[in-house]
Amino acid sequence: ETLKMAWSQDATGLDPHKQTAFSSLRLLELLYEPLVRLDANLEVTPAIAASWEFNDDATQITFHLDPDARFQNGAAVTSADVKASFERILNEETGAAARANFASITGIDTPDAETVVFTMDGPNVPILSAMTSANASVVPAAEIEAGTIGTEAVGSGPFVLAEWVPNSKVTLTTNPDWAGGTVSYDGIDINVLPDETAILAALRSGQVDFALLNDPLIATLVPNEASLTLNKEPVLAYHVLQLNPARGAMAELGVRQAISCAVDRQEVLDTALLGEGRVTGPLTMPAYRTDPSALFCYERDVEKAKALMAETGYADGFSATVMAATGEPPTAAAEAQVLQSQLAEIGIDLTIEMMELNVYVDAWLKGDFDMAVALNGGRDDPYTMYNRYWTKAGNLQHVANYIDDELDSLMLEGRVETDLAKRKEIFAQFEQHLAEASPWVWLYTGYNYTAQQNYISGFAPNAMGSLFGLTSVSIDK
Amino acid sequence: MGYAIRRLLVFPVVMFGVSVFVFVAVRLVPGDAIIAMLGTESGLLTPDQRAALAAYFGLDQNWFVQFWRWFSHVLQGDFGTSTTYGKPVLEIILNSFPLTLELALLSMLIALAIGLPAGVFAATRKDKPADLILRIVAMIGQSTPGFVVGLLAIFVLSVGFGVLPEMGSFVPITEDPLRNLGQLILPALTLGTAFAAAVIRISRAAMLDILSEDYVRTARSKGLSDRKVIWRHALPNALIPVVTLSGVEFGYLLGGAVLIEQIFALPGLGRVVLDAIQQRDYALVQGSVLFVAFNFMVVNLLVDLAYSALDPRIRLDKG
Amino acid sequence: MLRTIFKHPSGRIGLTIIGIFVLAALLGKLGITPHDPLMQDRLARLQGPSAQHLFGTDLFGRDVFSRLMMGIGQSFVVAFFSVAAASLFGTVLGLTAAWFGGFWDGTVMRLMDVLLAFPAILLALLIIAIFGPSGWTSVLAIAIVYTPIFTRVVRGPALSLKTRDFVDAARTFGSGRGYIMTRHLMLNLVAPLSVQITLALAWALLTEAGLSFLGLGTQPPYASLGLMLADARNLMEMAPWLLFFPAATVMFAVLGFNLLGDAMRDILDPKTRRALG
Amino acid sequence: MTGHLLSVRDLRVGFGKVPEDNEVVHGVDFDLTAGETLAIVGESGSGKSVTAMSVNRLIGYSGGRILGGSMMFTRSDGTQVDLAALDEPALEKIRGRDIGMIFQEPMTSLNPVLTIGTQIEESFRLHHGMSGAGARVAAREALERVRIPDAERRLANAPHQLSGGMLQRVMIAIALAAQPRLLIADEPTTALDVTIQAQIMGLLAEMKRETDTGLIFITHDIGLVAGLADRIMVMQHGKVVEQGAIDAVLDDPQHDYTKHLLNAVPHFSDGKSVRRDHSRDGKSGRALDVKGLTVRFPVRAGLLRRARSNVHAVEDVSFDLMQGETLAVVGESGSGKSTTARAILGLVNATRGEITADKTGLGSADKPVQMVFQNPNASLNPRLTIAQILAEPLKAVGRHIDEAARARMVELLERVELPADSLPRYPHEFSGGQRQRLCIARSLMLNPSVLVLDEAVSALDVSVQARVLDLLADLQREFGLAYLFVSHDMAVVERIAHRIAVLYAGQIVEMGSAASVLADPRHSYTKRLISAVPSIERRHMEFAIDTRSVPSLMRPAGFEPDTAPWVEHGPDHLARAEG
Ligand SMILES: Nc1ncnc2c1ncn2[C@@H]1O[C@H](COP(=O)(O)OP(=O)(O)OP(=O)(O)O)[C@@H](O)[C@H]1O
Ligand SMILES: Nc1ncnc2c1ncn2[C@@H]1O[C@H](COP(=O)(O)OP(=O)(O)OP(=O)(O)O)[C@@H](O)[C@H]1O
Ligand SMILES: [Mg+2]
Ligand SMILES: [Mg+2]
Repeated sequence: ETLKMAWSQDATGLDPHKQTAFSSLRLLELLYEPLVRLDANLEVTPAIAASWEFNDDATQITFHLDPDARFQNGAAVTSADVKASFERILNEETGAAARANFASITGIDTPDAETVVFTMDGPNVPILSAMTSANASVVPAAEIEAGTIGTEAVGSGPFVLAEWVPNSKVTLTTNPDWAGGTVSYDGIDINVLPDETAILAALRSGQVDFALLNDPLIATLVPNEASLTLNKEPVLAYHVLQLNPARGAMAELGVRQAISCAVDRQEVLDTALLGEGRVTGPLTMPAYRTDPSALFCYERDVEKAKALMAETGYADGFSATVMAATGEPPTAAAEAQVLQSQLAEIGIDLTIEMMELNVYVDAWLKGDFDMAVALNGGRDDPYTMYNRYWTKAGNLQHVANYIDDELDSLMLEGRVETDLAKRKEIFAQFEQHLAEASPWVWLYTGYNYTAQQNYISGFAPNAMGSLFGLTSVSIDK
Repeated sequence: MGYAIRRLLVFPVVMFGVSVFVFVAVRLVPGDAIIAMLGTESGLLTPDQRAALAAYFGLDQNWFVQFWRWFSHVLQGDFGTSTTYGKPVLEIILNSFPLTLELALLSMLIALAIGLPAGVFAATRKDKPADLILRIVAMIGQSTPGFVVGLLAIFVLSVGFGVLPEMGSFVPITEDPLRNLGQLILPALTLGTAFAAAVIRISRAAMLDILSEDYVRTARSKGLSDRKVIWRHALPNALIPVVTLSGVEFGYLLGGAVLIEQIFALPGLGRVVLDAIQQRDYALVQGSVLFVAFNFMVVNLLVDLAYSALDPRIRLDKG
Repeated sequence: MLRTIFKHPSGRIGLTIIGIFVLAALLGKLGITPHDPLMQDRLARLQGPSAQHLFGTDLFGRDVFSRLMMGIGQSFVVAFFSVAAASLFGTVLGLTAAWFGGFWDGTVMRLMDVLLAFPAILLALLIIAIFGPSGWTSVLAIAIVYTPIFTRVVRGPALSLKTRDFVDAARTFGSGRGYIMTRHLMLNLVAPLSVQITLALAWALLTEAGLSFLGLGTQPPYASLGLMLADARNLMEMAPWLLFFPAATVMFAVLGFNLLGDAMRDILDPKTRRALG
Repeated sequence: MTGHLLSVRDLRVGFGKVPEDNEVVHGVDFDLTAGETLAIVGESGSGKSVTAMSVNRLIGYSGGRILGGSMMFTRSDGTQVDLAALDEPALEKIRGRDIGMIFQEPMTSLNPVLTIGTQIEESFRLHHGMSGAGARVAAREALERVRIPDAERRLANAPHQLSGGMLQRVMIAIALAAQPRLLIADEPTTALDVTIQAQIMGLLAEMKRETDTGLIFITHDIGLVAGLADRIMVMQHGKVVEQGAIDAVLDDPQHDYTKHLLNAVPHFSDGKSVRRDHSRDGKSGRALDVKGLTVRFPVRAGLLRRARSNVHAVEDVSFDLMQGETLAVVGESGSGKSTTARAILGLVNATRGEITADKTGLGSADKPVQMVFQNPNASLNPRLTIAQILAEPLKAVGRHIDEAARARMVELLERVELPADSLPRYPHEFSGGQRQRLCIARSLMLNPSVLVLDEAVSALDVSVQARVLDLLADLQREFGLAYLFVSHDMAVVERIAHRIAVLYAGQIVEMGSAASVLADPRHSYTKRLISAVPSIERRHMEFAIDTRSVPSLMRPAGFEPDTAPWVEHGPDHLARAEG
């Protein structure tokens, strides 16, 4: 019995350390395992590591590996594999995506085959959450040696890659030796259907048991079908209008604030996503989330916006361009258009530039834009999520182009604080300040959608979008 | 024969042109393979990391060196390795080509099977109601965008009838001919009907021209029946423009019908190239464009040869 | 000329359709539409056709009818400019290739072979990726794709015109080649060219729609027929009118050009002209 | 009932949606007995073809309709049917089997994509129930019967591989395959050379002798009629104006139109009626001198398209041309006439030879030699007005179109008898003859001293032809022009030439004064050429069937042919010696 699954984007590679595309991560999470992973409630739970502990000043973390963990080639997962994997990530020649998150690691010790100790250059609590990423997966040391990471997929995860026909299908079989539990079916056949209307059609005709949907407009049609169930899970990724404070009028705090006041976040959400989501401030993770209405100008106030514009000398408005990526997210063009029409009310004349995703990313990374409609990924920890933008040393500071001492110091405080209540307080303050400085206009978070036939049960969605929940699914036709 | 060989001699020239062209064009597109792979995360790379990845993707040299490195391998039959899929480019192309080829053949077959008889029929009923109806249908068929037809077909079938051709993974005809046909019939119909419309119009026009030719009159003066005059004397001549049209169309189809492949989720050559461009998978883009261009030229050559087989007047050596 | 076309039955229908569309396009360009095509009305989102909104409204509450007028304008502009550019370059290249022959002919035709052998949609895709999507990039892309076709359309007849007696006659007087090329060749290429141009317009319209459909053409919030189709795709079930009206519009516009092209062929082709009497 | 094979009464035919309104044949009557040849003559558009095609009812396929009348046809079993009333299936049985047909254009009348063999076999299969090898053998025999050499191989050829003359013989073979009792030949030789025409006529005559076939023969060549027909029927404007036995009509025409036709048509009279208005007395200057003109076209073959051999189109041609003189260049198709003319104008590059034109004479120095082409339709750009066309030569030599230029245009138009208001009009608004006169006017714009006329009147209707020839003679007298007149029509040549040069396979084989060459040809080729020319005087000719083929002009690269020495036969009469 196999689970027939469909998604619209194929994976683009098999190297767990180098792939960052959602489509690749969704696949790699089923094949490889990190030391720890996030469960449905974003709590850190065991994966390869059965348990772990920080030392008192949070400069060292020790993992105890699950003795049953096996790679799909039969070899046991040992501390040597963990060490080799992290060394590979840290090696600059690898070009690993998550290296920056682990740059503070100064030593990896393997007292025995089942224990790994990471030493950091200072207190670092968020590193645990960074370890949950598929980009921190553990791969066999032998495969690293052989240089076959990326061409073969030998992980310790619940599924084994049987076949991958690019752009067409991925065939997975269940890994009988998986230490994490048992899967109640034999494997997954994943089909790539690039058009989401086709996915819906395939669901309707019963060709597909389970599907990943990106487009809220398509997802909202699923509940109309009696035989289908839609799972929607709020996600951490946030839709945002990024302003570039290094450009023209946006250098003015007043202008940025005016923009923030002129945007009706709920209306953008209602139009572009048909209301599928909720308005949010910068902090999207449930544990840190605050009531957004308390943030600066989250109630639309055009008069105030106009006043702010006038104060800064832009009573007559200005023109600027806003860039958005085609189809990424699928609602980007619609968002841009609603924003354009809202900002027109305070005299800002926006030109929309739709770009192919990689052209967009290229311009984004260069900070070469006035404004950008973006869907930025979220993390379960505010520091890991935002240090790249809102610390002075952040490596994407040149994209954000705005920093002040308060943001920087709040971030650094939050980084070393281990007490959850205190951290919440620090980051709430950070959020308030960020919303007021308005370098970006945070809009809302959407959902991750999966649709399934009614005979599928047991899927546990996850705010990170992981499909790991498929391991607990059962098929009762 | 000499003609075919001479035409083949032009192949390398054109192929070299295509190579240079695609090589430069694909590099002029902003964003590179590193960005395609790591997305915004590539902003976090250190300079050393970036250099390591550039070397990995073969982007570390200037264009001339890169070109030579690639082209000299191509000359040895090695099209390189796809940076996205980690497989040899040729393997990926040859995997997706059967589908494209089959789709092209099938839609041609449909187009000719519908178009030729209908065109001939319309010509023999010139200006009668049957002719008018066929002409209108053909006109409309030719004017409707294929992707709209495709979208509607999927929608109507899945909502109205709850059935749908199997989409996504593709079953080769050698494995399971029936399933294979089931997968391809709808897209082939979508492509084929638009093409059939063109065939109707061209064959009708050609037939009308030919029916007023002197040699048709000669055939009639021999006492041949109307049917024989049409099928034996007129049709072979009317085929000539149809062959030209089919050749051009077939050549294009072999390049992959991107939109139709997208809508019907067929992993054909068109999507391979589209995705390769999006992934900045240079080797794959270059390899598949070369492959498609080569096919196009071969098809063109075959059409010209078929042409001269059909029409002994055409002295290919003149070209 | 117009009158002759109007006498031809399919010419009449074609011309009428194109006439209506050109009128709509002009009004759309001048901004004379029932509603502002860019005006968003959140209270009127996704409404079906009604007296207020003849063709309904879209996701943003914009009037589809007005947007169609705007879209026709945009699509026609792209089609016209791209075909104009392609026919211009194609004519110059084809004409000079035919006239000078030899090395220049070889070079031009091989270059055209390269462009032809290059998969058309990919060529367009690459050009758009390089220059960024916009109406003008679409013009460039479509023009480059069509140039080889025009070059061939011109070169063939030009080669045979070159050997016609009136060209020989001109040579016996000592007429210059510039004069012969423009006077004797160009003037006589008008017929095949104008047929090809009308047909290419139909094609360009479809290509523009296809490119915009892939998100590679006209940029929002402006409308083009293909973009409207693309936007309608995911709303096909919720708001079928969003797909229906633009699709019908594309169909009719293409139909109009095709009919016109057919009529031109009949009228300009001496063979059928004889039959028409 | 009479013993007529075909008896047509009051045949009326119309075209179009309402054929009654567009009647083109208005009540034609004629009879034909077996073994008899009826010639139908008349000017273009008089309804000859329509009448013929009505007989086997092919007219329906070109949009015509029989509006009235009867066509009683006697079948082989003696029964009579009215062809006008038969339905299509019955007609299919009659066509081919009972009534065969041969058309004017052999090049287009055979299916280009089917082999000759297939097309001949078809008749045998259809009418004799043959199949396979039997049909093939029959087809070969049929080809042999029409004297096509190497018949076996020819069966596998496609039509384009055969010459026009051969194709017309194939057409005859096809028509004869079914042994029809009535054969209709619609201008079967108009598109062909005189020598080939003679072959075709010979074949038809032979066939008539052997079988008892009735023949309807359509032509506008009265000379041909005289040689072949038993009876003649003259048509004008869709009506029969005169018909009767051949001698009666030709010798004593009754109707005005018949008289006009007999007068207008140039007929050949063995050099008796040549022009005598110019003599080489040394008074007039030399207008053109051609010495050793040789033109070779490389034939490229092989992979590298190297010139392995040459077509020796023109070989060592020398002649001179005096002011006020006409030199006619004659010869069969492919003999190099046009190439010579074009080489003189510089339209093809001469391999060797010297061409000197007189620039000091009466003409302007700009372009002393001008040319008039065969087809007036093709040599006028259809998209230019007459004014633009006439201005072209002036512009080409860098002159402005001023009042003087305009005056010259008007003057020349008047001179060639075209209305002065023609200037803003387009060529298609003129008839063929008028267009040719336009071409002549254009060629005179630069005041040339020499006019090269390449088949300048061949495309014109006979009566129009006569007028253009008269015009040319007048212009010559008036301006002292020298003409190089290229033609294959001996009757026309006789009327316009002072001197004649006979070209054969690229070489001049005989040259001299027109009277002498035409009356007393010395070279065997010239003799053959002249004996093949039909004329009113030559009644009931014995057309000989001569299947000698033209020698190939293709020679390996580097080949230099010998030329036979000249032999003098009179004061102004040279011919090549023959081995
Ligand atoms: N298919 C047709 N449709 C309309 N009119 C026609 C058609 N065929 C012939 N005619 C007209 O009928 C008349 C007689 O034509 P026909 O071909 O019989 O002339 P003809 O005597 O054979 O001339 P020619 O010597 O040029 O062959 C002409 O006026 C011609 O225009
Ligand atoms: N451009 C060319 N290339 C090669 N061969 C040529 C070319 N032009 C003429 N010939 C050959 O030269 C020979 C003489 O041709 P030309 O046209 O001078 O004959 P012609 O006497 O005018 O015949 P016609 O009576 O048919 O006009 C022919 O064998 C012809 O095939
Ligand atoms: Mg006739
Ligand atoms: Mg000639």
